Amino acid sequence: MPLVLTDEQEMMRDSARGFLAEHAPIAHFRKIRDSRDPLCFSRDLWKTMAEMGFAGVLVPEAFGGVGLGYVEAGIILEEAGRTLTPSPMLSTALVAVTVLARFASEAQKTALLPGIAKGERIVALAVDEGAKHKPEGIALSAKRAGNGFRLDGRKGFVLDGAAADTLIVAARTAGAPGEISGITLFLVDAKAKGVTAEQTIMVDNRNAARFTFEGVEVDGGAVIGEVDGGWAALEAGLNAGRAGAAAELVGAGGEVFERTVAYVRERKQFGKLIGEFQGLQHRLAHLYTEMEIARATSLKALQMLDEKPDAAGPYVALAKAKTGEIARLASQEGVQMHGGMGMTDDLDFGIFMKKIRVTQEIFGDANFHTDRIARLRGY
Amino acid sequence: MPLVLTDEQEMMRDSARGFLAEHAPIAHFRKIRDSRDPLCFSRDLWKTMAEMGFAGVLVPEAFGGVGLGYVEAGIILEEAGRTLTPSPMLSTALVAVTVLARFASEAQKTALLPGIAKGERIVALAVDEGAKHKPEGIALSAKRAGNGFRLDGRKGFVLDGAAADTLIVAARTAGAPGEISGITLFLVDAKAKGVTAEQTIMVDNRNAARFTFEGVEVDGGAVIGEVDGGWAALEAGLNAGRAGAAAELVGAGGEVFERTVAYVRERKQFGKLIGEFQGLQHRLAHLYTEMEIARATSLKALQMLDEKPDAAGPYVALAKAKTGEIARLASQEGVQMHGGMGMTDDLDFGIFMKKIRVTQEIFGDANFHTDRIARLRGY
Amino acid sequence: MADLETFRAEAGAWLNANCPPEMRVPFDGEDAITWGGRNWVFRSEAEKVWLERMAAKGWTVPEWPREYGGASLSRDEAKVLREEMGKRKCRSPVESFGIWMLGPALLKYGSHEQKLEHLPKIARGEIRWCQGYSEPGAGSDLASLQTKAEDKGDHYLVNGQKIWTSYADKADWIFCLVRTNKDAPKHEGISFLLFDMASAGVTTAPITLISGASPFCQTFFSDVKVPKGNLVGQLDKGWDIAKYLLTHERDMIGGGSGGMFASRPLGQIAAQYAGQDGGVLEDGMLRAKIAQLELDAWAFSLAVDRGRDLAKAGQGLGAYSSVLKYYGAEVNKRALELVMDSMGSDALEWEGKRSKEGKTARDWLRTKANSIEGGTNEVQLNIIAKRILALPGA
Amino acid sequence: MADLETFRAEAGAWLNANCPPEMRVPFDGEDAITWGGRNWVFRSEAEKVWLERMAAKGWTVPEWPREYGGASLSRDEAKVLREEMGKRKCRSPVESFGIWMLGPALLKYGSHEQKLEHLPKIARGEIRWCQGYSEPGAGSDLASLQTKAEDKGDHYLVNGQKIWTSYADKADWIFCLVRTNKDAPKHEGISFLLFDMASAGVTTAPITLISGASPFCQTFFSDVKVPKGNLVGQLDKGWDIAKYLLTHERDMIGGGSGGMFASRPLGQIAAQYAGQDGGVLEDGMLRAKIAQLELDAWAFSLAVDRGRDLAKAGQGLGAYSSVLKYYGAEVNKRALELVMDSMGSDALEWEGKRSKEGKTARDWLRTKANSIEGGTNEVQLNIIAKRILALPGA
Repeated sequence: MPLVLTDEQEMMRDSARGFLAEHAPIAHFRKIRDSRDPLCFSRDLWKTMAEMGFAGVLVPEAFGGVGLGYVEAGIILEEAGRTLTPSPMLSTALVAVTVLARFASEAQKTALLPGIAKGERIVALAVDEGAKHKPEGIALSAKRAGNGFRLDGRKGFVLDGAAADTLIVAARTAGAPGEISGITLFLVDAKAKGVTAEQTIMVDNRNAARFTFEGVEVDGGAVIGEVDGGWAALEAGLNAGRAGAAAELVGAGGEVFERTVAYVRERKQFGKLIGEFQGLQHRLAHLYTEMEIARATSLKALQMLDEKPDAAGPYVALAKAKTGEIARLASQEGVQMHGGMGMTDDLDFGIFMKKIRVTQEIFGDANFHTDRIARLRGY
Repeated sequence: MPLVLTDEQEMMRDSARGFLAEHAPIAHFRKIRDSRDPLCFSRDLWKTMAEMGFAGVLVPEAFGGVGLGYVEAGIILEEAGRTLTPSPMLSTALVAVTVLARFASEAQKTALLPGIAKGERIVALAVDEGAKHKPEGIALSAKRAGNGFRLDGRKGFVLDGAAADTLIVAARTAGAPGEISGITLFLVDAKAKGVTAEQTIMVDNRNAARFTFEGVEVDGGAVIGEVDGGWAALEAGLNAGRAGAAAELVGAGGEVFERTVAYVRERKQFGKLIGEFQGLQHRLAHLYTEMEIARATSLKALQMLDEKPDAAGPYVALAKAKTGEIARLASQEGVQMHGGMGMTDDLDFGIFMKKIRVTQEIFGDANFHTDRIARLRGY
Repeated sequence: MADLETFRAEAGAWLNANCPPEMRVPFDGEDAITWGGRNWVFRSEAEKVWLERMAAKGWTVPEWPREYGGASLSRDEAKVLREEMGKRKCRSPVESFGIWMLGPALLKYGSHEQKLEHLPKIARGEIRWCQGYSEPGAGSDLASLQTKAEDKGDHYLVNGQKIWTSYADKADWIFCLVRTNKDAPKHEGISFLLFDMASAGVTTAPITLISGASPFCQTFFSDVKVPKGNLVGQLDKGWDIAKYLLTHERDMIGGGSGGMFASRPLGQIAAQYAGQDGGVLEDGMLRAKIAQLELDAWAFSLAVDRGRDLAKAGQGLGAYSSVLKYYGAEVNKRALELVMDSMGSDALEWEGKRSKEGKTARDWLRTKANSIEGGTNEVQLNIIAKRILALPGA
Repeated sequence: MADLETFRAEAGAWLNANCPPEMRVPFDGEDAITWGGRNWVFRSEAEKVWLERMAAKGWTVPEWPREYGGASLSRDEAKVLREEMGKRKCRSPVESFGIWMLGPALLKYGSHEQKLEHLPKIARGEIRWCQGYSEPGAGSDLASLQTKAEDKGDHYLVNGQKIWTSYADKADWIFCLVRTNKDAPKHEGISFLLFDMASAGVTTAPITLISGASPFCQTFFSDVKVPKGNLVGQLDKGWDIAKYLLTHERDMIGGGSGGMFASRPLGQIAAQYAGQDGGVLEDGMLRAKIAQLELDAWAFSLAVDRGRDLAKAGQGLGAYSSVLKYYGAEVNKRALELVMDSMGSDALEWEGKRSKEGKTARDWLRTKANSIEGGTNEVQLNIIAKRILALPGA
């Protein structure tokens, strides 16, 4: 597969860009943020995005979706990264749909996917229990009880957790924290007895929550796939989320970069346009180079998820690591080259910096993924 | 102690600089190198340096030396780094003298130190057995035999090994490789039966050798300090060598830096002096900053060796790590900013790059010492 | 030396007797500092008494001459006083731009009358000053400032706009760079003026930063009348004073304390949040970055010491402060990035008690200004290239 | 596609029948390459036969037209041929600057007569070419070259000096940039000239590099007479040809093969020399640097792929080659630094069998030229700033 977008994909990008520019520019994000909306996104906007086919981009047509691939999902997220559009796209349309469409039973799919595609149902994955991403470290226990299971434990940094109707909870049914076997995925109603959510207001105003599970009872039908064998589904969901986050980082980093280039072409200091100073020119040329390289990793990871999902892991790790570091560099250079103005909330650079900081942390930061690749390579 | 040289130390620096400029400019190094002199340094020059008090700078006056400190030894090595003067200063006047003056018996001192101070005796430390520095990894065995010991094993990268009259051999008398107890230091005649030296021609034309010890017999008087308790003496010797190497790196890096600044002030490209390009200006200003910081670490390490030798370890590690990295950066920028000419043997930049590469490797590179500090700090 | 020890004993005894116990607790944040000024509301009787006693003793500005509110202490005596205060954890009785910046400038450039008028009030914490330097079109290129002061016979008429004025909305007076000659080369038509922020025509508007804080203001001057006696130094020669103060400011931001860095060792933070395995951090990549940063920060602190010692030995370079300002800012920024990396999602919380209202994240964002305020990194590198390396056209 | 598979079968059968077994062993270094030329000494009969057979088939330059010594293969056919040769480990029959650089330039800019005269000899490995571009005063700033060619009626008279001429001491002919109009702006008075290195007035002197090798020469021209028919393209318009070739050269050095990097995975090298502990490298700092480099190198190889795919899709940017050249050089330099770090003192040996005469160290030093040759990194960044980012004054 050539590392370029097809004509159809280019059209989709143009259409997504047009839609988001009209319906969800950064002013929309500011409005949500400044109104202290507890949802942290607009349900109306999300329904309109669903009508555009965004919510159901990965949902098979049989379940009411448009049945496209990860490259298309990445295109939407890249554009949403440019406009900082708040939505449950990453949690629901990528992570949850991946887990459900590939690993859930027909009954589970029928129950959940159509609602997701319509933008009516929010589904969040509850995986991490510590401050750093460590999916094999799951300790939240699920013990057999009657026909079902009983869940006890805690989860944190659950994206869109405070808005979720349904949770996919990664629990330990066997083994010990640190082992990848013995993990089972459960569908849990966010309003079920024993589930307590505490919304956490994040740096980038992202919807997230911590959860406590105390004697939460679910029946056997809540299990996704096999008991003790949830790791593959979990990794698939996480990889979808990581590749989606990488695309979002390419979008946000690219937007910051382009705005910064435009700024140095206009801003004068010492009687010169600051873009004339070779010190800045070389840093921007370096950043452009890194951005292009990051972009290649992101597109490759998305293509791999479409073509060879089981071999995609290392490519996704590469993309998440590289886009996170480079978007971070872009946001830092953006603030620095704007000087004091870059430090103000009036300009958008601080908002991009915050969004990029959170997005790079989601489902493993650059250190996590770099370490992972080193281990895969045996050193 | 203020982090500046005293007036006496300043005078010593000027005198060392004058001496080396006259007797051992880089042309001297080239002559030794191009003549393929097997010693890799000039015995005559070393005797003259001894007359200047360089060889005996750390040797107590009672044993024929001048009894100065590490700051003074560092001053000489920094200047020698500028002129790339080949000499056994580091191996003999710093490492060996430190071990002997602080840990040897009166008889051993009397036998060895005066000859060292006169520039007549070369003493080399044989410590590493693998390609990377790992002093606790010593496996070369010393087993009790009669009144003495029998040594079997190998050593590599022994500085001035091919010229040495006497070796200080770090051997294992107890415990296993990886343990710091059970190490004993022995004085071994380089011509003793069972000792085989293989000279290794190094990138920077440094005198070095690999050694094989096969059933080498030494008597009890060959032990420096206590049996099994040689670690403290070994570390002291290594720290002297590391701090000395750091000073040499400051000298070599500083020389490269100054020559590069001079060059960009004169060289024209695109109708401008290349020093006018802000891209280069900022890189040179950054390098200057790093050089100043490296210089502070080197001076501090030397002062600590003089004032609180037992607490000097971390400061020495910091200096060796920082000066190695920054001198390396200086040599890289030096070559790059000189363009194609920097790649030729006609200019000296390649020679500096090689010398710096070897010197940063001696007694632990930046990775080794950084890791060490992290472990000392408990992470 | 005997005198010094005598002084140490006396100072210690006085502090024991006069420093209220409530003032012997370390500050728990910028909010607890006593800034003083006309509108200052003391948060406790102890805070008020402590300031009054120290001011009466001349010890709020111990090295300033007695006649201007100080105690005429020698540098060594002042150091002893700081040490004795440190031992007892005595809080600083008052901090201000007046003490840090205007005072030193007036002592060097002001007239006797100006010193008599302003310095004692600074020493007693009665007047709070702010600094009017940057302008919207003149950030790094400070000398291109446009705020003008016209000579109207008995007064100057000031019109223009400043930005990044720290706490302008809380300050009583401003020391301000203004253009008094628009025909001269840009560095030569600038003057250094003092005036009351309560003057007619002065307004301020706070700027919200990305950290959510608003320590800075935009400040507008519309036909502000300033008495001619408020000019410091010579007309059109204010740039010299500005440069003197900028070097001063760089020292404060870049070196001095060694920067803010992280509140506790990074390795410890990372071990707590990201886990240890056999005595080393589980996350090997994070560990390597932390170790490199800690090395650089430590090496930097030695360079700060060396800079101070060089200056004492008379071998100091004027531009050395740029070296420290530049590197200190970078180290500080890297340190807080690594704190964020170490603390993961816990550091990403912006509100709520658990995160102390997002303290870590706000500290992180705050550091981004380190390489902008007091002269950007780019300006520091230019200064090094020009003044130390003497590169052409720099 | 059916045709392609037919071609594949035929090519495979021909290679089986015609490629001598000795020529099916991979090169063990630059020294084993067949460069050809008047003075070439074949090291074996197989080497000679292999070149003759391939040249007769037109397959030394398969995409060139038949009349100029090629086989008029399509791009896809040529790719199939490379694949089939790769499968059989067939060595390249001949490599040269003539094939890589002059050939493409002549095909685009040369006259029919020039093509007929020079291309078949290149294809048969009979004439070895070198490139006369850089001059002592014109390194990065190539267009400021001073070597001049004066019009003497029936010939040009060439005087001047070139530097960094690869293998000039072994080459038969040179393609050379010369100034033919000293009054025109510097890019507009340059012409592209071909001449025999055996001409009277041409001398060469090898340059010893820091790696000890001497692949480059200084080349001197003193009253060299060059027939007027040896001008390629229009008089004074040689800069266009030079630019075309420079882009070509950048692709070769920076991207394409993905650079030389290390000969085997860095992690393996480090594990062998520096030790493993529980499946991870003992030296955590080295491990982190290696992992970062490997990530960057992998990401870079994807960017190379993407650059190729963009070009195919007609979305390529001319300056993209600068992006790849710049980053490829940096990755390569970092890789060899890490090889040196990993191998410690073993890599520091400069002579002797154990180190293969210092191969690692010489490779390491060789990479330092990556960011200089074919346009320095600084020039590549300038190109990106100007052509892609459209920054002012770039």
